Amino acid sequence: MSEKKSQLVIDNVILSFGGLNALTNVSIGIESGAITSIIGPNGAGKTSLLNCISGFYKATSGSIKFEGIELVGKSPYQISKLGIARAFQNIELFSGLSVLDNLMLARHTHLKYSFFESLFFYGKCQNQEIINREYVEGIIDFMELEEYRKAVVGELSYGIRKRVEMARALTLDPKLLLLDEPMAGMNLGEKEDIVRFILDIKAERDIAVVLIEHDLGVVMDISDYVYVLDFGMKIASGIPDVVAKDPAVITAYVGGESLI
Amino acid sequence: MAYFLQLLITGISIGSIYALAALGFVLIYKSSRVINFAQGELIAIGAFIIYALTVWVHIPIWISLVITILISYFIGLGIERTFLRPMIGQPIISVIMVTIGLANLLSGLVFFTPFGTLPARYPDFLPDPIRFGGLIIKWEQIVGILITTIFITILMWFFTKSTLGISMRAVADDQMASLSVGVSVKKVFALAWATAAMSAAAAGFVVGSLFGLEFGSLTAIGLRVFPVVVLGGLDSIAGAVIGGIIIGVLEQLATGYLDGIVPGGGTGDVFPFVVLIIILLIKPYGLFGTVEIERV
Amino acid sequence: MKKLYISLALLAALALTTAFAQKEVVIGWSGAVTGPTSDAGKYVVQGIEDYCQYANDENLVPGYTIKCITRDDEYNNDNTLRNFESYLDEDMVAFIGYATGGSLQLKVNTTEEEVPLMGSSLHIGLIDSPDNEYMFLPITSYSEQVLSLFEWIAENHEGDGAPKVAMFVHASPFGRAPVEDARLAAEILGVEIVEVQEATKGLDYTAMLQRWDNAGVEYMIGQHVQSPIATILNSAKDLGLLDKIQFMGAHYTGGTSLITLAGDAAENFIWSTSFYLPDENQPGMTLQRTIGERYGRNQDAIEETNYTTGLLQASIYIEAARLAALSGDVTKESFYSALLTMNGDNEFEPGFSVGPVSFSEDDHIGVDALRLLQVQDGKFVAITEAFNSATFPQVHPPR
Amino acid sequence: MAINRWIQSGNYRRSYKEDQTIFATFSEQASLIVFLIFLALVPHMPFMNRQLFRVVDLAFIYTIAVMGLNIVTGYAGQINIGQAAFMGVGAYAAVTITRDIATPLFQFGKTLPFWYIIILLPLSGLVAALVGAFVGLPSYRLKHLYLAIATLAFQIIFTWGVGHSPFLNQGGSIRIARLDFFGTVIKGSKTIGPFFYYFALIVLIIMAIAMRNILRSKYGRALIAVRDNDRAADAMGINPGLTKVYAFAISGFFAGVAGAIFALYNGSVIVESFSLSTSIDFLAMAIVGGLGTMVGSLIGPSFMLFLDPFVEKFSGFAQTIFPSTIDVATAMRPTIFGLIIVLFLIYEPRGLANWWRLLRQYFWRWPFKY
Repeated sequence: MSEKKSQLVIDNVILSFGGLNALTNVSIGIESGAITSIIGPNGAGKTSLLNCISGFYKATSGSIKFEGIELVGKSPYQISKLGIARAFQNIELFSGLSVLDNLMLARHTHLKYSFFESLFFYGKCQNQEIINREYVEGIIDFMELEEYRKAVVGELSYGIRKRVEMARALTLDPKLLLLDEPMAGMNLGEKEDIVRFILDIKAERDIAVVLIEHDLGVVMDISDYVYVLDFGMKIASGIPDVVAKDPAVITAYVGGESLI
Repeated sequence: MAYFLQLLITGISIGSIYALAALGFVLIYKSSRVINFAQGELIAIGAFIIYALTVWVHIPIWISLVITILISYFIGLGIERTFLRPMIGQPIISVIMVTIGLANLLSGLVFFTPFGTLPARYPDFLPDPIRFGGLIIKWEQIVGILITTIFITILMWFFTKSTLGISMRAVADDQMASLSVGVSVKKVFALAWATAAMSAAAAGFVVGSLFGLEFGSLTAIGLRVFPVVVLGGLDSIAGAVIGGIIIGVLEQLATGYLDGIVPGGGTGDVFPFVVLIIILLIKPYGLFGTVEIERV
Repeated sequence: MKKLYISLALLAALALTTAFAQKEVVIGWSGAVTGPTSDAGKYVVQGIEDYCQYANDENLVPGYTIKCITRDDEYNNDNTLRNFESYLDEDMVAFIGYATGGSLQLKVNTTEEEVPLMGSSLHIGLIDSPDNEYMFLPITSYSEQVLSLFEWIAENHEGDGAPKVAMFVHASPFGRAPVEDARLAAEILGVEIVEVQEATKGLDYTAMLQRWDNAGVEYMIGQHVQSPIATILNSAKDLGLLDKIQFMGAHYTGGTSLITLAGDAAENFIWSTSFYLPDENQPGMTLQRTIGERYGRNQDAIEETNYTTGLLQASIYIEAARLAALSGDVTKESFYSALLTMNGDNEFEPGFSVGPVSFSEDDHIGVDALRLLQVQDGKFVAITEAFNSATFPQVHPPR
Repeated sequence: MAINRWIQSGNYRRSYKEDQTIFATFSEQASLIVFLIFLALVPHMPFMNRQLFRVVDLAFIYTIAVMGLNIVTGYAGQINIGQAAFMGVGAYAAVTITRDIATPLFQFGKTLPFWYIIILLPLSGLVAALVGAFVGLPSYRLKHLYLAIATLAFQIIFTWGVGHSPFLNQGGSIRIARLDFFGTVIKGSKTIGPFFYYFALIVLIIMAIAMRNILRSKYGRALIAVRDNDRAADAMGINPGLTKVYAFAISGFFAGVAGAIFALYNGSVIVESFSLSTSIDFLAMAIVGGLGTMVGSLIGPSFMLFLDPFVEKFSGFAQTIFPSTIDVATAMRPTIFGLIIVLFLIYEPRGLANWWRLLRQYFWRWPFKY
């Protein structure tokens, strides 16, 4: 794949914690409108990489460019405003709020009214709230969360919360969606739902998806491109069929999960 | 020069009191992330029990000290069991506010005893101050520094050698992981409070023997602990000790040199808190505090 | 028939109660029975309650019952104001204040409500304009007390050069009250104020004392309460400074408690006050003992200077009530004018203090004279006759 | 079936706009109006005396400050141990602006005109808001509990600073003139009590509406987001540092307005009114009312202030049981207030507001039991 066309370019990123490298010279390109998967054994640095992209960690060196804009040194909220959304591995919802409020929060930057207008909650402020509420309702329909709309998130089941987490990332109206193990701990039926959502996201909304997932079956099925990390280093990349046969990848997984 | 040295000596001796008080504070924070606003009241209660045992029951003061430290152990356990244990699982800020309520409650209870208004002193139990070259060192100051040293040595030994101590460190590092290897987190919290009460009682003894037992001044130390722990780092035992001594010395130097310049003086009261703000702005996790890395 | 008897009996009862119902004079007090400074406040309130009881028992104001309402305010202004308002609901004729801060804040209210306030605070600013018509001080102000100490220094100073004085004051309006006047007086008297130190919440006074020693301070004047002064004296003793620095203080620094707290470190301490001491053979002190014993106070209270404060405050108001009763009904208007006529023949001599109590339009200070006392062999002994500070009117002309 | 907007049961909303309403039913709206009418009539009740006016007026003023505290502590999750100091900033701003700027500029005599007060309140609020934002600044770098310590430091530095500032009369009382309400000078407790009852109540209602609106807008949601999960908030495009800073600013504004009314009410300002213990009292009021609830900040202060005289009476009674050497009155207040804080946190962490919620739900479900 040509790196020039890439939406997100990760170039020679090193991330170290007190001398210990979590990521070493990782270079990755992510194409717009495609599903890119990052796989690797536990502790390979997948989540660290996502953290670097979304700004929770600051890469020690190297550069991460999104549509030509340097992300290293930016805070998560700034990166989120550029159009990168993130669904977390360990659900990071606002557990005291309803599903609706969780999603409305993701519209924060899209709600264009000033603090003083909010004091009166009339006119522009009210209209903005209604317009964005309609958008959120669209996402609720899309992610099939209608019945949970007013439920407090903390009281929902794990599978539903995972789905809310994804819905919230989607509500940000991103150009790039980072999904960190969206299917972890789910049963087969729930996994199928999520896979369907991911494919729909790509097809209907034209959003590029970066997927971290342990279920290699799913990864090989839906990914357009796969990167493999081990011990913080990129050991392989390519279309799923090529990666699956890569000897380096097989070695990395021996003793861990078997390939397919 | 003698003046400076004298300020230094007083500063170190006051600093060692702060260190003792901060020690318990840090232990509680380290194990449960709770900021304890009742540390000052614990100090006062310890100091009063020693007085009661010495003056009313006529037990020699050193034995009173030991007995009081033992009693404080149970006071700490009791407080944890009654007020903190029901709060496990609640948001941290609620737990912190429980300690604010606890501070109120304890000071109320103190007023049910004669100590609320009684400005008392321990009977003299140490010889006259040592004087040389214009310097005056009180025995109480030496005793204070000694007690702090002993306390810290025991704690250091406890944390590195004993199983319980190691499990406390484990809990401080990672509560979930410790639970999974069978460490009782509840026991560790209880122990943290017990130790905090014990070190507070020791601090109370030193304050009492140096400056008398006035409830207001004793509880005021509870507030001085904040600059100390912010300087040292909220979760560092070494930080509590070094921070305590630095704040003690700074406070004395401020009183010694700035009060003459600033109209009205009283800079010793506010200087530690100015230091606190500056540290928060330039080195938020203190000298020895752990910079928190967040996992998402 | 039965009904008639009952109604007659009822009528009689009604008539009896009206005939014997004494009219009430309500005096309100709000102060710190608890909280900061309560070690003084709790004796003040005992003094007030006891004197009221005494006045009723002895029928000092014929035809009237004195009702002294005392409530704790924990040294909190909001509580003081609340208590003040609640006493207004009970038709209070006069208010006894306590804290300096609260009394300063009440100045506006006294003018608006036309209720006199006299309290434990001796801040001269209380009776300065504006809003000073209803403000009174029972005895000489802090300023005058401190100035009298400056005068003593100027007179008794030995050695060359200007005497060097450090002031140690409470970090509040109470402590700061005499500072301005002291600075002016020091200039007139040729005394040098090296520094004015506000009390810290810190524990240790050695740094302060040594700084003073380095600066050549020879006198310390305290405007605070007893316990920190005692701590300073003890530290000074440890540092061997008792011979180098003469320690002195205004009204609230002295008294028996100081000697109890400081022990022999209190020796030579000089105290400026208008009060007699419990061990002096004065009519007021005999009365204090009688009242204290009659109402079951313990020895501590009977010998407390602040108990005297309470007795004096209550006695002044009750005397004013008596004067008002002589010329008609006791209302807040008649009470106030009676208070202002407490001079000349009407001068009041309760015997608690070194001079008679007198008030007039221009004079809102009750006892105008004061004495200096010094601790000698563990007892306060008068070292001057009763006098007035000569410098005070110069630096603080009546406004 | 026709929709009955008077009861909650079976009542469905048909547009998103309807869903934004504060009141679920007309009955709630109606009961609020009845309650407000009741509040408006209270000053004319025969039982109202000066002391009660004092308690109620102060409750209204404190409620404004506690609403602010609830925004920063209850909603944004930042412990603030310096709310009394912020209130002090507002009070001193009101007094000094009047003394040094307005009086020379507008040639005020012995009284202040009412229009000036209308300007003075938000102005004092703004000054306190600026100071609040400044104190909140460390939150750009700090997380968790360090900010609580910063507010404590601010409280202590404030008290010390005022005490050492001749400009502020070293904390001694500074007068502010009484106001002239269209020809009536508001002075003496007979008029001050009722006037400030209405005045503080109206300001309180305006502030409460503003707070309600903030809370249902994106700015309010952002506060809760930062409290619940500041990492996720960050990922949602919300700047957590800025959010905390403006939470402190809003909180400061509320405290500042409360402080200005407090100054006008007392006719003078003295530093002792804004001590650490007042700050802790505010926290207690917020906790007892219910942190993070609108109703809580309205109930808490009144509850605590009305409780106070009862504690006083009760300790008088308790003194007769205890030996006279023990000062029961001193002991009672902190003990009871401490106990209330602790018990509420342990057994009813959602505060009195939760009782209110349960009551409300009962009516919601009416006529059904559940």
